[in-house]
Amino acid sequence: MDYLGQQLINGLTLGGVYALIALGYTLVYGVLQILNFAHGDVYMIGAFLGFFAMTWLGGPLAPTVPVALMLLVMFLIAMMGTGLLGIVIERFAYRPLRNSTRIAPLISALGVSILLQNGALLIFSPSIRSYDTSSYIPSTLGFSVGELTIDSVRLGVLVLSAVLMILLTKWVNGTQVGRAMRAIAYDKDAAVMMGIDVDRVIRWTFFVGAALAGAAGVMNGLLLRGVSSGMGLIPGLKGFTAAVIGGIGSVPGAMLGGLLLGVIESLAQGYLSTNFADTITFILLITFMLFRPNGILGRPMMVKV
Amino acid sequence: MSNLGIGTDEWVAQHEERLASQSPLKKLFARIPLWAKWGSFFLIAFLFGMLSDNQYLLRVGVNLALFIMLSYGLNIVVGYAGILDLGYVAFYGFGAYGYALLSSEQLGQHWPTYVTVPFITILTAILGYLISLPSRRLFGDYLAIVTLFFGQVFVQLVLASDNITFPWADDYVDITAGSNGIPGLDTFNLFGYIFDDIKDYYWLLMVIVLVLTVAIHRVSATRIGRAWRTVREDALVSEVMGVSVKRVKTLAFVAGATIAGFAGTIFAGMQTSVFINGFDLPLMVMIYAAIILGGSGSLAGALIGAIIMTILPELLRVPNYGAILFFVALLLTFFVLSKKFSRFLIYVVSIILIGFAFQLAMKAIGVTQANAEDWVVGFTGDLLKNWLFVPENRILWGNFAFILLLSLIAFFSIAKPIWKHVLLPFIGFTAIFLWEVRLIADVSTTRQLIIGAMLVVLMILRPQGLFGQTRVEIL
Amino acid sequence: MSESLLKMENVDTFYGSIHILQKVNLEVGVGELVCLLGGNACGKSTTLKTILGIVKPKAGTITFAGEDVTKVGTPGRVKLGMAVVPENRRLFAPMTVLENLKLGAYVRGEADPADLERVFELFPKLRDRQSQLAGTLSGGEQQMVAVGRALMSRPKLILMDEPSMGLAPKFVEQSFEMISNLHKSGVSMLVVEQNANMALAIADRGYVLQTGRVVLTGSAKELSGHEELRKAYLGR
Amino acid sequence: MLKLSNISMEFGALKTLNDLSIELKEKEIVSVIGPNGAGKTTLFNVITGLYKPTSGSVKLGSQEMLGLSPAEINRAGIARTFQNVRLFLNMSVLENVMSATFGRTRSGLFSSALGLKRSRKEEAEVKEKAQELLKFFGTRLTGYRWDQPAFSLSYANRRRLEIARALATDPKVLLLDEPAAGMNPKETQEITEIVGSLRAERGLTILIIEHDMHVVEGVSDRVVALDYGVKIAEGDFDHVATHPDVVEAYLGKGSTATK
Amino acid sequence: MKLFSKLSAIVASSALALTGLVAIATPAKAADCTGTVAIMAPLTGGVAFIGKEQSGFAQVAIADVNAKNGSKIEFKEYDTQLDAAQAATQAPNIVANKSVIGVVGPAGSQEVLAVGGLFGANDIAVVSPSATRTNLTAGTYPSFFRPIPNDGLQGPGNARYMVQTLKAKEVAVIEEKTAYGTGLAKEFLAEMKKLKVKATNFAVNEKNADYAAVVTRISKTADFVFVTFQDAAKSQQVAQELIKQKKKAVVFGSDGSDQPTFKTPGTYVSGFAPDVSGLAVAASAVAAYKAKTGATSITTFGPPAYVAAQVIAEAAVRACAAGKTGDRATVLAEIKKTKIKKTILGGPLEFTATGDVKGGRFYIFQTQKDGSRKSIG
Repeated sequence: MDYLGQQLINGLTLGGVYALIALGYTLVYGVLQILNFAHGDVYMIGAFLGFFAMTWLGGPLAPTVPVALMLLVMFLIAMMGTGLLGIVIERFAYRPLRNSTRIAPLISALGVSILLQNGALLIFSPSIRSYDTSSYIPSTLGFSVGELTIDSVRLGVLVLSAVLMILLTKWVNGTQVGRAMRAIAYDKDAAVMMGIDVDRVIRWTFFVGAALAGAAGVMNGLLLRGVSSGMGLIPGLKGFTAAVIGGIGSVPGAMLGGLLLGVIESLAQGYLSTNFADTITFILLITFMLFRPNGILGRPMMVKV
Repeated sequence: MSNLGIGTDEWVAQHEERLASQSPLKKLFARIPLWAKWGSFFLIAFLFGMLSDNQYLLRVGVNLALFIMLSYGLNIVVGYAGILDLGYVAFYGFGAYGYALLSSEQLGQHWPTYVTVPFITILTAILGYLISLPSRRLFGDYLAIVTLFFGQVFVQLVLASDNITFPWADDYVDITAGSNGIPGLDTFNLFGYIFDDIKDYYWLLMVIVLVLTVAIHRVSATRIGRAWRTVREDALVSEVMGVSVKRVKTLAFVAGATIAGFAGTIFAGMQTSVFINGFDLPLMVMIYAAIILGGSGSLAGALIGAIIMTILPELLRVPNYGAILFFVALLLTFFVLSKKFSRFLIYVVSIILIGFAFQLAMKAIGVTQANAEDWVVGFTGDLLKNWLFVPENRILWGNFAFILLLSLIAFFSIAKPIWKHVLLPFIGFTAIFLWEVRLIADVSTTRQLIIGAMLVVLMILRPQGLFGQTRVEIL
Repeated sequence: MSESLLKMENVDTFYGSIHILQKVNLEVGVGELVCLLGGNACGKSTTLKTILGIVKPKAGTITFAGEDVTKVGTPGRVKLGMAVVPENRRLFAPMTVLENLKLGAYVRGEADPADLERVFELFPKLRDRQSQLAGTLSGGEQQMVAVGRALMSRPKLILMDEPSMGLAPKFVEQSFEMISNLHKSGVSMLVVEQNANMALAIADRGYVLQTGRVVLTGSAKELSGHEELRKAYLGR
Repeated sequence: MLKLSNISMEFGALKTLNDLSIELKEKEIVSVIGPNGAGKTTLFNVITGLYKPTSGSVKLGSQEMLGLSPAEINRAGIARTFQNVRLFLNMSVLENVMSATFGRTRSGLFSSALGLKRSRKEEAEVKEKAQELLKFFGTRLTGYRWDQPAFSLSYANRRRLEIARALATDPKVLLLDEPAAGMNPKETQEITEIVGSLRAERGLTILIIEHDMHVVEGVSDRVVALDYGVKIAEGDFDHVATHPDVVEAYLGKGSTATK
Repeated sequence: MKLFSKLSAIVASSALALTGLVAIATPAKAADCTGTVAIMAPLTGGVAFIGKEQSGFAQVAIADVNAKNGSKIEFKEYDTQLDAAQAATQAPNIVANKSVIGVVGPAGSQEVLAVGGLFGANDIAVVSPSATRTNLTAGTYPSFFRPIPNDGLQGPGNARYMVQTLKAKEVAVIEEKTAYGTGLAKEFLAEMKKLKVKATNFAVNEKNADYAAVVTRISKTADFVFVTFQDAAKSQQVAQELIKQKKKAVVFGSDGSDQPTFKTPGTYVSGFAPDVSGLAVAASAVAAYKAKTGATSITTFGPPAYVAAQVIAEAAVRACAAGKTGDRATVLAEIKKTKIKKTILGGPLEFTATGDVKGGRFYIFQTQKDGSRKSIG
């Protein structure tokens, strides 16, 4: 039972990170029906920004400001930075393609991904950076329930991703911009006719999606440490996977998808062979997709004739 | 009042106008017969094979031919039938690993080539069929993700299958050698003719590509090809119009898989080793880029896309080619943006002046200059070394230039027209500075940056791809 | 004609290199109901898009409510008082009736409860259905939501794109009745229609568009009597 | 020819078709009218196999259609057009029509790839057939138009092309879903004539959904009126058009104005 | 007219570019001792950090040799992205480049397998700074050398140290599924079997990011976790996660973990230099590398590349002295005779007949409380 509990916690925290990335995919997809494959690299940039904020606020071994404030600033800088990056990417790589086929932005996104990755390689140098927080967030900080240990960083990540997700849901459902976003998602031309400034709403969408990826990047750093220019590919893919199994375009779906994916991965590694864990995860996901072809919360595609 | 033309067909009335609006180059190109365009490609390929003994170029040629096969195959699946298959490259890997397992010491098998290749190709076709079965239930992005999973399952399975432990056995079983890959494969041996030279593969592949080109061209223009395209356009209507959509989709999927598997066997024979990381997402991405750049759904596009994605990265390994590309692109951009020749000249002169001003300013504030030997790479560096002031701490300056350039471009995009004229020369100078100081010295990263930028720019300029038709899509 | 509300002067619009609208002049006065007639692909919807600012003209000026709006974007024009009831209504089907109405007031920020009240007074049926998804309404009710949505921004001018298209005769009738009532209540309107008979029956004036040119204009009465138009558009 | 008996169709709690029976005799033209949402298009979807009805049967001649795939139903001899015109927009006009011969042709992947004589001959026949069908619509869809992508056609021409495409499947029964929608009175009249000649020249049995009463009056042997999935009237045009339930639910009080 | 002026401008600018191209085609003035060292490394892609660092260090080495001997040896980068197929494509390109006298790289063992034969046939020396698979020096590739010990030395060596000196009773292994990680783990496990100590292997994907699930699996009684990552941040993560989950096992990293980011007190790491941090001989090279590339830290992949390039460049200088400038066979023969008293890795370097380091050995360090490393064996 403890073992299962521990693995579930492992899975849920990892899933929280996936979910935040998935939300960016889902938001953008929901509005523009394009797969923003550069999203994983935005996440990478977020991780770097968080890292630099951390080193700036005091060497890794001697924080010069309170830890809580430092964490806050790290998240703020990373989220603002990636949010702006999201806006720039949208402006240059996607807006000119808004009325073309669906597959063109895919390639444009690919180009952006290559640019970001190698740009980061150039500017940040190839060194792998490490979030070295062990001296002021002790590894032993946290609490235990019987044999079960929940450390502080994992708990923080879990809580923060939950908070961000709740805020996002509120934003999408309760505000004018959120409503406009859904309207654009359903019928962009009609939304234009309502006087909705589509450019502005899409900018917001990209800002929020990218900022969430930035937050995920910092979380990843705090949780798993290593930061390098090539780190975006796999989490990007996982985020995409989470978004699709949740039902792409659905905000709560992305959250569920992310958590589900994290838990499946953890359990596959924890109970079955680590060697075959990825194979098993993917086969489980395929089976799942075959039985629920539209994801957990995706609306079934209406046959409109 | 009588010739109001009320009730006449509008498009008929505009037909002439539309014809006239075509560019003369386009018209000229349209007049060259199809066979001549294709013929010239194969003629060049033939002459190259006859004349060249450069192992490297031949190897690039072989890579290109394999890539063409892959993009042809993917073009059937994605371009014609509109199935977004993100696991396509697994079939290539399956073919290669299939050949490897039957032609190496890994399992101690050494089957004759004329058995292995057809056997593995047919096996890939069957695999393609099996995978298409569950995929029939799915559409669009959901199908994409499931195929992506299939591709990943292949990769993970190969990686993991070097260490299979059974409950009843003490030792583990090694089938695929995992991340170690399988070296020392038999090269092709067709009835005693041993393919011991890269040229053998070159000729073999040339024939295959030629045959495939003709075959795919024929199929795409006739019944099956049409059916594929109707499925792409609107599967539901296609079904209602009597097309057995599931069968036709499966056929496309299997045809693509078969070509990829076949290409895989040839690749393995040529390379005489297989490693799993060559069959993962990066290659997948490159094939997609090729067919979409070329124009999804166009055979010529698949070919041209493959050429771009194979040749360009090789060319860009040489700093000077990169420099030519960079400066020509820069000049062209300025030319297009300036619209008038006189304004273009003003820009160029301004950039030159900014260079000198920068030099003076830097010297005035006492920044030490870097030794020319440290940074001059290629002929442009030689040309510019007296004009361009390069400070000593190049890396740092380069990074700042990089960020400055990005910000300038961002400002440019939202600036008022007058400010644009002011900004442009500064953008130009910063770009040149960045190029000389940082980019040209780091060819490999620059190469990737150029490819990335090219993908974005090409898509923006021609979203339908070079040879693609303008398309409309109804969601 | 009364004071001018909307005025297009010598407007030229292109799609790529194809010249769609050629020197179009069109005017809608305050309180007027003007209809725009024409066959398929004659530029009717392009005219509408040009008025709304979705398509930018290459030459010519558009004046609305006394301001030159040629360079103003769609949101700006809607803010100035244009609203549209699009072809096929184009409701946001997966959103509720209330949300649809609120979106109509997008340019005004959050919707004014008084505006909502006015729409519900006009279409009492919608009040009971406000939390129903718009996609599940019947054809006639959808038309009400579409018109109500347009009213939410307190428009000076309502643009109607093919209000009769694809509707059962009964709904067509209701639709035109609704237009006529709105007009009587003082709203200016521009109605784009294929169904020339019905449109001319309720309009004050009309324009006939052909291959992107205004070929005929006049009062509704004059147009109904025009011989060639009769033959081409009005059937028997 | 086509016999629908006791068809019911439910989407969850919603009954879109309720115990509906319609029979078409050979070469008969029957119109289906009814307010938006009455279940007319659902009826077409049931006949062409896109929806599986909750109960009932659809028979073409003596053959049961229910349970067959849409493609099989099409090959049995039922073709249709769509309310919101669904062409293969990025294919040429000619290809749109040629593609619909799929069910009536044989050549496979290999014979096409090898360019066998059999396949080339078939291709030539298909092409000729398509051109001939397009000529049916006069000059509107001929000449240079053949090679134009379908998206470049005007709305009315798209409707015509859709009919040509349906004809290329060699149907016995043709289902037309609002063929005159979005057309002006003159074009509407043209369509009315075309529908008539389809029966006269090609011997088709036609089921048609239409809101335009001119068309309905002009072509129909019989009219069926639906409301909420229930047949509320059936008979010749005058009978149905004056039926009080139809006037109430569909035509409205001033129905003469529409006419 | 407008079109014409545009075209003419384009033609003019391309002509300008072409003249430049022709200008560089004329060879540079011949100096006394020339030659090109090719660097094959993953300069872009997922593990670009490896290639960038190797290339940077190799360039520093060549500059150092040139400065010392007045030679004009150049270098040229070939990006392989750690992909055997790309390496195989570039290999004939390198062979065709007559000025190439030797290759630093390729980085991965699988790449050596793909290109070793061709280079051997053309007498081009291949000195890989990071291909450690044991069978590469089985005699198949006559021109292959490596300045670092192979897996056959490190894996079993670490195993023996763990069991004999540290008295391990039970060990867990995290095998990263890369050519490097798998090879090393196999050697280690085989030795453990010989030593009859219980060793549980967890093979994990290279792309795996979170090791919490694996750590949870590690038995509470295990004494050590042997990890074969190429990125020390992962080893650090495992070490921290072990503490968080209150497991007693201690991480023992292979040389891939020998980077400053792996610094949990009490952990062990093996490396091929006696003491990496503060190695006097390496200081200037490291400083030069950092200045050149702007990198902030170094890994274990860089310094061996310095040595590899140094070996080739110095051999080339000796070949020049013998009057055989740029002769591949002579350079190859000279490399075999390499004898460096103290490389920047801290030890002497000579090659065995098959190209391995003569008397190569590994050193083992333990991380202290203050994060510094103490050499213990």
